[in-house]
Amino acid sequence: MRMSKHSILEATKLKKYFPIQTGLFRRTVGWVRAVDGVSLKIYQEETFGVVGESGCGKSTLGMTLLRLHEPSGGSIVFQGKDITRVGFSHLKKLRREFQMIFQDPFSSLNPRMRAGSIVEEGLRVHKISSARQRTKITRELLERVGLPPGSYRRFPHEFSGGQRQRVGIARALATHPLLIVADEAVSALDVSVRAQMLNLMLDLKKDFHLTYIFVSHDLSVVKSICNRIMVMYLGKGVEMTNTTKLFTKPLHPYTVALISAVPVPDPDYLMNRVILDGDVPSPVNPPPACRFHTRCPVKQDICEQEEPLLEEKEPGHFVACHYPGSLDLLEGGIRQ
Amino acid sequence: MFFYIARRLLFLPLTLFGISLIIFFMFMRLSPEQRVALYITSPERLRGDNVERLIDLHGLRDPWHIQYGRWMGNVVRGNLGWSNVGKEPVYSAIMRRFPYTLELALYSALPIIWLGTWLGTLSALYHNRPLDHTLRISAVVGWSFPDFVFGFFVLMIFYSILGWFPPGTLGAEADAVVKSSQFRSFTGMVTIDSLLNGRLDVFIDTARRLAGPVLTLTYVGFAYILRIARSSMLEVLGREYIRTARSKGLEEKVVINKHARRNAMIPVATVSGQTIIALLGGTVIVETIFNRVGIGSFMATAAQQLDFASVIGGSLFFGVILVLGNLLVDVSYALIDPRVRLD
Amino acid sequence: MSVMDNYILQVHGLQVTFTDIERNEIHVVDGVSFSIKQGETLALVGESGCGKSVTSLALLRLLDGNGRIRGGNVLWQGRDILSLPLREVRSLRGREIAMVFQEPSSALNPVYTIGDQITESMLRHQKVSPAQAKKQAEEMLRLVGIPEPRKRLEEYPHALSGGMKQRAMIAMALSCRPRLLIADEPTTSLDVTIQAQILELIKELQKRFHMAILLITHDLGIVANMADRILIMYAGKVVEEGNKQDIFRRAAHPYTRGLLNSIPRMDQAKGTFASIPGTVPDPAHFPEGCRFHNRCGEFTETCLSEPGKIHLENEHFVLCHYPLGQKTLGCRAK
Amino acid sequence: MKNLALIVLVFFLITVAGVAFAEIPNPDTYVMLTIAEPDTLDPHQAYDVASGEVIQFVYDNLIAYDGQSLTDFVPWLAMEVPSLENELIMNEATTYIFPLREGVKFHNGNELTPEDVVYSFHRGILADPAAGPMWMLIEAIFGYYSLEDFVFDKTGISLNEALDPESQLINEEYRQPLIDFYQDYIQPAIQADGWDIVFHLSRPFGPFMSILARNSSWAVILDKDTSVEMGCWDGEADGWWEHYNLRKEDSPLYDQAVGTGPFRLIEWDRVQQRVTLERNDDFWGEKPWISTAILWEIEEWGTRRAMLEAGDADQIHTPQQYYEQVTDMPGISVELGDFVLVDSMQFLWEVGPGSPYLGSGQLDGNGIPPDFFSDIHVRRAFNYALDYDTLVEHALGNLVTRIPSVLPVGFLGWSEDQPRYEFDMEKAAEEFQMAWDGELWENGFTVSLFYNIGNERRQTTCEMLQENIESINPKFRVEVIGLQWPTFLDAYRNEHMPAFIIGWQADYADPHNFISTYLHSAGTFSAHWGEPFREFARENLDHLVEQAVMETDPSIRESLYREVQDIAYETAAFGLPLFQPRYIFTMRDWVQGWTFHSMRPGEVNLDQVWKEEN
Amino acid sequence: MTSERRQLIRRLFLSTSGFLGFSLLAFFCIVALCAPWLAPPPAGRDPYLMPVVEWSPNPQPPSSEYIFGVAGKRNIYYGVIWGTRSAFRVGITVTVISTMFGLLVGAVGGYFGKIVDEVLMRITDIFLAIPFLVAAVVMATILGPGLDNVIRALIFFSWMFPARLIRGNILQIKEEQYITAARSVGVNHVGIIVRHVLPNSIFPVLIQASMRMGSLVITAAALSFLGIGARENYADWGGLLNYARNWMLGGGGEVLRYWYMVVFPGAAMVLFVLAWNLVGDALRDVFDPRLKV
Repeated sequence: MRMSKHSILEATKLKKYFPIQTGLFRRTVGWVRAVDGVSLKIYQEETFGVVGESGCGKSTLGMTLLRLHEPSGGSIVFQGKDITRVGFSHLKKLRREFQMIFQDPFSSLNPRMRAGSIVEEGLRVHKISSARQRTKITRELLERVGLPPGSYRRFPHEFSGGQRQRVGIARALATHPLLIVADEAVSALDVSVRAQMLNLMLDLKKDFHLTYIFVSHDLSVVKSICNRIMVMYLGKGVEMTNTTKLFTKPLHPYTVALISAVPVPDPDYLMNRVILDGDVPSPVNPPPACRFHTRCPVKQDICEQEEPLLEEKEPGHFVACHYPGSLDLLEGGIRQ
Repeated sequence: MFFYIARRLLFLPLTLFGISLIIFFMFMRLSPEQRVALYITSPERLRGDNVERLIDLHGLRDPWHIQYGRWMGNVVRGNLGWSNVGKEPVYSAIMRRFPYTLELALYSALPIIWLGTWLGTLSALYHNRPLDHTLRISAVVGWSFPDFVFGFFVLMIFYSILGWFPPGTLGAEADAVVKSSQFRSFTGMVTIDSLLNGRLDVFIDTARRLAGPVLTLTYVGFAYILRIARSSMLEVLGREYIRTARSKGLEEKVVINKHARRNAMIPVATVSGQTIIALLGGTVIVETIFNRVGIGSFMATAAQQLDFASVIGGSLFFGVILVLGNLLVDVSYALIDPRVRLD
Repeated sequence: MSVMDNYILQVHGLQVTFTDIERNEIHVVDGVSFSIKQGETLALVGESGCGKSVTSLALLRLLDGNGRIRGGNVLWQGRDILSLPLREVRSLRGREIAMVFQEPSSALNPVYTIGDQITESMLRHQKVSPAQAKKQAEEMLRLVGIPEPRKRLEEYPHALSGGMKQRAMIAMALSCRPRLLIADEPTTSLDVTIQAQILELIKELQKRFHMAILLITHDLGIVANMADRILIMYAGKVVEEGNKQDIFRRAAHPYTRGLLNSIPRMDQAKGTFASIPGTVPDPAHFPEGCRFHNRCGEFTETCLSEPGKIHLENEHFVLCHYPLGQKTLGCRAK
Repeated sequence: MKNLALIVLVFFLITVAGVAFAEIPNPDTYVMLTIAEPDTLDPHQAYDVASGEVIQFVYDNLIAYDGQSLTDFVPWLAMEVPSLENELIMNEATTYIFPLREGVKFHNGNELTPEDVVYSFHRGILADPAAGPMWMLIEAIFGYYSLEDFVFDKTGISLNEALDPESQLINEEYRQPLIDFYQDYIQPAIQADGWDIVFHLSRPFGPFMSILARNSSWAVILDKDTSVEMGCWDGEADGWWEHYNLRKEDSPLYDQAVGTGPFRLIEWDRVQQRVTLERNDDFWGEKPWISTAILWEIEEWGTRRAMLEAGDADQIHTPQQYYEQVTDMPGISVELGDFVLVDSMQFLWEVGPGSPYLGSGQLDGNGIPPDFFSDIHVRRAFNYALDYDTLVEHALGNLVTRIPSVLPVGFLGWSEDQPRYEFDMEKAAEEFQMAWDGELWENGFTVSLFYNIGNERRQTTCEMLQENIESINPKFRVEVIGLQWPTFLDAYRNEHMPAFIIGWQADYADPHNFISTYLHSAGTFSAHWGEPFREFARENLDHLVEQAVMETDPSIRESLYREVQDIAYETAAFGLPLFQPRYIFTMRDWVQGWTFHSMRPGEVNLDQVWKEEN
Repeated sequence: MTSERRQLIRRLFLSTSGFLGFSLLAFFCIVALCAPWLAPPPAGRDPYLMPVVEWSPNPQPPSSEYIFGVAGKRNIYYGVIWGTRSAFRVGITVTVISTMFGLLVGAVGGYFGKIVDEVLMRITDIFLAIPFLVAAVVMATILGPGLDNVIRALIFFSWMFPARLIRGNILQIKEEQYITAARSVGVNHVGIIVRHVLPNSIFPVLIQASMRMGSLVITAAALSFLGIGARENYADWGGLLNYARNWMLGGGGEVLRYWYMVVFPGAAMVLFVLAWNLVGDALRDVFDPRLKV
């Protein structure tokens, strides 16, 4: 895999807290720490995966990176420029450069707009080309993402789920962005269609020289298309490395549990499942120190007292754990 | 919950202040001559500089902020002013009329809610069948009837022809009983007080007079509840937990009455609460037609005669009722539906 | 038909139609047949709109409003559920056949406590006092791994997490010790780690109660993990039926193959995916003839006619004019 | 749910079951349904029919009208009616003496004394509430229109400015002059001489006796002790101003009444809008038949009517336009009578500045100039254009009596053969042609005629004028506009309406009350008709009006009033004289002893009626 | 037009209530449009002011000349015909303007949230806290009689209802992903409200508007009934009913003697209101997503 080492997006200690307001004067009494100090670097033309369970903050992270949420702390640098606090007009220009593909093909398309207008909207807003030209570009784009001719004038409800997602992809591509955040882009699709979509995204990546941030809960999907992956747990990145390493030699016990929990469609595959106890704690009051300690099968005393930092334990392999590698993926047992 | 209530109550003065400002500025559009017309009721009073003297006496020519300040000052001292329409202080004028309106609203709410819910549920259970269509159309027809037209039909049939439901609040004799010293007032609502006092004759008299307005309000009003009950029931019937209940092998009666109805009644309960509140402010026409004492007809008369003190006092009173009533509805909503948390 | 006695449930030629707003009849389930043995897990696999959920609901005549069963029979221990009086069907529901649904948060009635909802079916089907029922319910909750069961009994569904709700649903379904559990996508709305917990739980309980499970899912990973036998549904029809090995190793229907190939797999390297072209058909417009013909790589003119059911081996059936060869698919067992 | 159904059913049965009434329900109670409840029960504040209706039966006056007469009086609380003959009127009719009846008791048992009478009049005059009735006595006795004018004229102090909102003196300097004012002018004017009450008028005043007669609430007798106890003026010179011009709600007599009259006040229920009176069994005169009287405001005509029909009411107020509805009601008797109310259309010789009702404000067909009606031909043309016969007979069902001028039928100066304009479209056209030097005929005009909303009689009149005038010349446009009373009042006060119909109800039975109101340059109405009219009046009318009121000889007074009316006719000075409406008195036919008096406030003589089946 | 839309419209017209409602509405439209031919006004007069046809104040039963009878010196038929226009005018003007204003307030509040929303909603609450009819009575009295003033008063006190509704809808729609999507391509606030939010929240508002249309006509009539509505003799059903008000219980032994005074204008009004309510009902059935099968 050829990979240029230019970073396109860099986030440092990025935070996004949502206030919890209550009481007489709607004072903020607490925060939902959806993203709590995440640092990452994304290189040009790579596919970066963010995985985690629901509520871990992965979608918020994606949105915050694109300034669809205002970050509560930290900084975002896009192509060398700090965009953490840029104003609306500047941001509007930037919006051409990074785009998003959404999860739900039903709610992500305005039901009262024709597919053509939806895709064209970005062009229109950024006043790219003439009206006639825009229509032409849009028609081509719709064709490129594999939609039948005549789609331009159709409404979203006239498409199947997969086709809608193609419209969503066309919309994201319209302004020729550099970076696309795909938030659970294929989760809602049927298995047979999901594969088509992943293929399409890979094709487009090549054609348009795209960089993807691929947010998903589905490890198998992430594994199959990402170069590097970050695993998130309760608003924090707990492990980040390239795909092969992550799946062959995960260091964080959570990653191990996560990988082992995914059912493999092979009747002979021997499962060594690490079944975690309990539920994901609430991000309002995350457990102190290591946030995973309440469910960790290899927890030690220090885990309750000190927060492990995301450190480069091996070259290119970051992990936030006091005892990295103590849980083995293949045997599911504790490695002494 | 506590904070929710406290917060809402905190906004009450603000709301009242806003109401007073709106009404005040509406009245300020009027010339002093127009506003003094309340006291100049006949041409004979136009003599000499009477109009000017009255304007002076009531300070109607002062700058608006002085007039507002004066009014506010009185309110702060607990004095809502003099109601020329009620012929007594605004506060007592309202307080003495309110029980009658409350009584009417409550008795009307009863059949409105009961009929509306029952027929609405029926309609939902017979979705798209003739019964459903019949019920809905007849409800919409009722909903489309102006209350004054229907009220007159009721008077025509039930008083003029049948002699059953006389107009008014209380007959002279019953009134004398109520005013006598032996009659103890507990609630101010004659139907209840008369029973508590064991005076069935008074109860019958007042109940007969209530029947007409109640009938009118019921026919004109039950459609709304019916519609809510119907669509809410339909929605609930399509919910998964209904399927769960069926999959447990429960009898259809249990499924409908226990699992569906309780959930379907949540929006109905809210709307019912709002209906009672709306009825309190919506009895104007019916009270006028049936010549009933009440705050609605009082307010309408006051408004027509441009009695500033009564209008603003009454509006503030309604403001309080509305805010507290809605608060009550919200709180009870939270009690019915365990999912709702007020904060 | 093989040994009758072993099968607790037999479905023959089930036909279900729905009426749409325009009053057109839509055949969502078209001649589905299968049977379930005592204690086994039968997986009903398919993509959205293929009719798998409708099939499961039709078994207990739970279709609502505009769904109609137009044909076939469902034999529960020899008696046809479809022709029984509804009263008797009701006494089957929950007692002999129980169900678990996909979305625990909407399948539980929000205004009644967990305890209330669990005891309800016990009180309906068993001669127990409310106090006994409550005790049993507590026991059930403990069994499904809910901590502090006594406290949970008094709680409303919204106070529980998704995983806990699904556990409660399972406790509810199993409270009368049914002989068949119909689990309709029981873990789809849950996170992977929770999904793993629930699947383990179901397996464990199945052993414990020795019940049969009809597992409805679209996730072949779960199927590989749980099922004994597998039914693949496509567009209202069962296109392939067989045991786990038959399906995963020797899939004969092009659709089954396509499906298997298009899953991104944890145990495979990345790259492009073999996908099935086209889209999942809408129930209102199922294609004529072989319903897969417009997406099938092996399409010929013959496919425009209805294919017949072909018996390949043992219990391996396929509905295809040109079943794929019995070459074993890639096996990389570890 | 089932219980609820049961409750509803029981409720229904009970209500339905309670139906039955006797032949004459409550034979001792008289229920009169009115359209207004009293404004106040303080006799010195009350100036409306509903209040007067109660006050006349609770309190007593010194004298009363003799039967139906408007000019003859009989003794009431006074033992004798003063006259020149019995020398109780003296000093060129400036001194009136009323010997007081003895042994009369107030409702609370107090004895009536001369002091009470003097106190009553003093209190009223000193109170002179804004827009109250006391101007009548002040004018009659002192020749001023208000106490304020009186005080200012004598002391140079303006009461309004000398008093703060709490009616306290702003400056102590004013105290002594005001005390002196009372002692110098008010006290001597009305005095008790033993059991004689003596009034000293500043000049002869023809209507004086009518102002005092029964039915005039402002001249009733209060009980001093009780009043002082309640918190009224204490009768002392010092501090009288604290009771001057009170708001009506601040008067202690607002809702209480202790008099000597045939009925005592039981209750004024302001919620039910109902006054309940009870027979005064200690009444000094002829005691009423009925024991209880209920005066009940029911605004809705249909309800009133239905209650009468059902026998729940004995008498109801009937608006003219519903006459047809009561004429053939079984068990109902209907009487007609003329109250002294006069409707007329008034023209403003000059409309005040800023009027929004002039259209273009020019004689261009789209409006009128402000002084449109200052042209005598316009006024005459309007007079000719009204088809009185059709109006009276057809549109108003003979429920009005046409009057030639401003005086009600039977008043001194009223005459059947007073010249009047007759309906004549040709003459109307002629006059229009002459008006404004022909310019009017050439260009046309658009004029608005106004009435107060709710008065169908006046509305119909306007509409008839509209029909007729528009038919004279297609360029003539007439709009008929009804205004709500507050707006009407505003427009009236600001002299915005070029022509409008309004009525005047007699305060007392004397022509002065009408002539001065309509035809004096300072009259209540006429002062608002613009400077051109006032000028005209000052030159031609004022001296006649002033002379007439001071004249004691009725025949001279009559000729003076005839002269005034003639001038008004010639010049069509004040607009269109219209009519005196007739009242419809609707009662059950079991009502006996009902009689009519045109000056009586209210519609029933409660002290004389009884109920008995014919 | 797509087939789905065509189906939608077919369902709208073919449902019992939709069919009834739309036919009634069409009938009223025709009457309103053809008023000058159905009931020719006297030349040169304002056609909305019912001309006097009879000087007697007594009502007259239907005759060949006045087929609905005479009330208040006016031809009831004339009033009913021209009153159709008044009803449309009141209903449509008030509904359109108050809905527009309500949309603005609701949209701004709902979309921007926080303090803007708080302030706007508090103001809305204040207006809602004054009972509608009382508020309308006060305002109409202050402005004086006249249909225009009635319209003003009704607008002034009815914009809150659509505002509330639209705000609720927007709060819901704001959570939809296509809003985020629009933001992500750089659409500004106005664009989002106008192109994305409003088109998707407009249907409930339309349904409400059609329902409100009926109740507004009733309220306007109630104002006329209280004597503060349209000017006297203005062709307006409420005014005609107001004539009837004092005759309904009249008629000696025959209670129904003056039936024509109520029946014709009353029927016109009930049917008109019914038409809008039925249309609203049908719209709701078709568009209410909760009731989709």
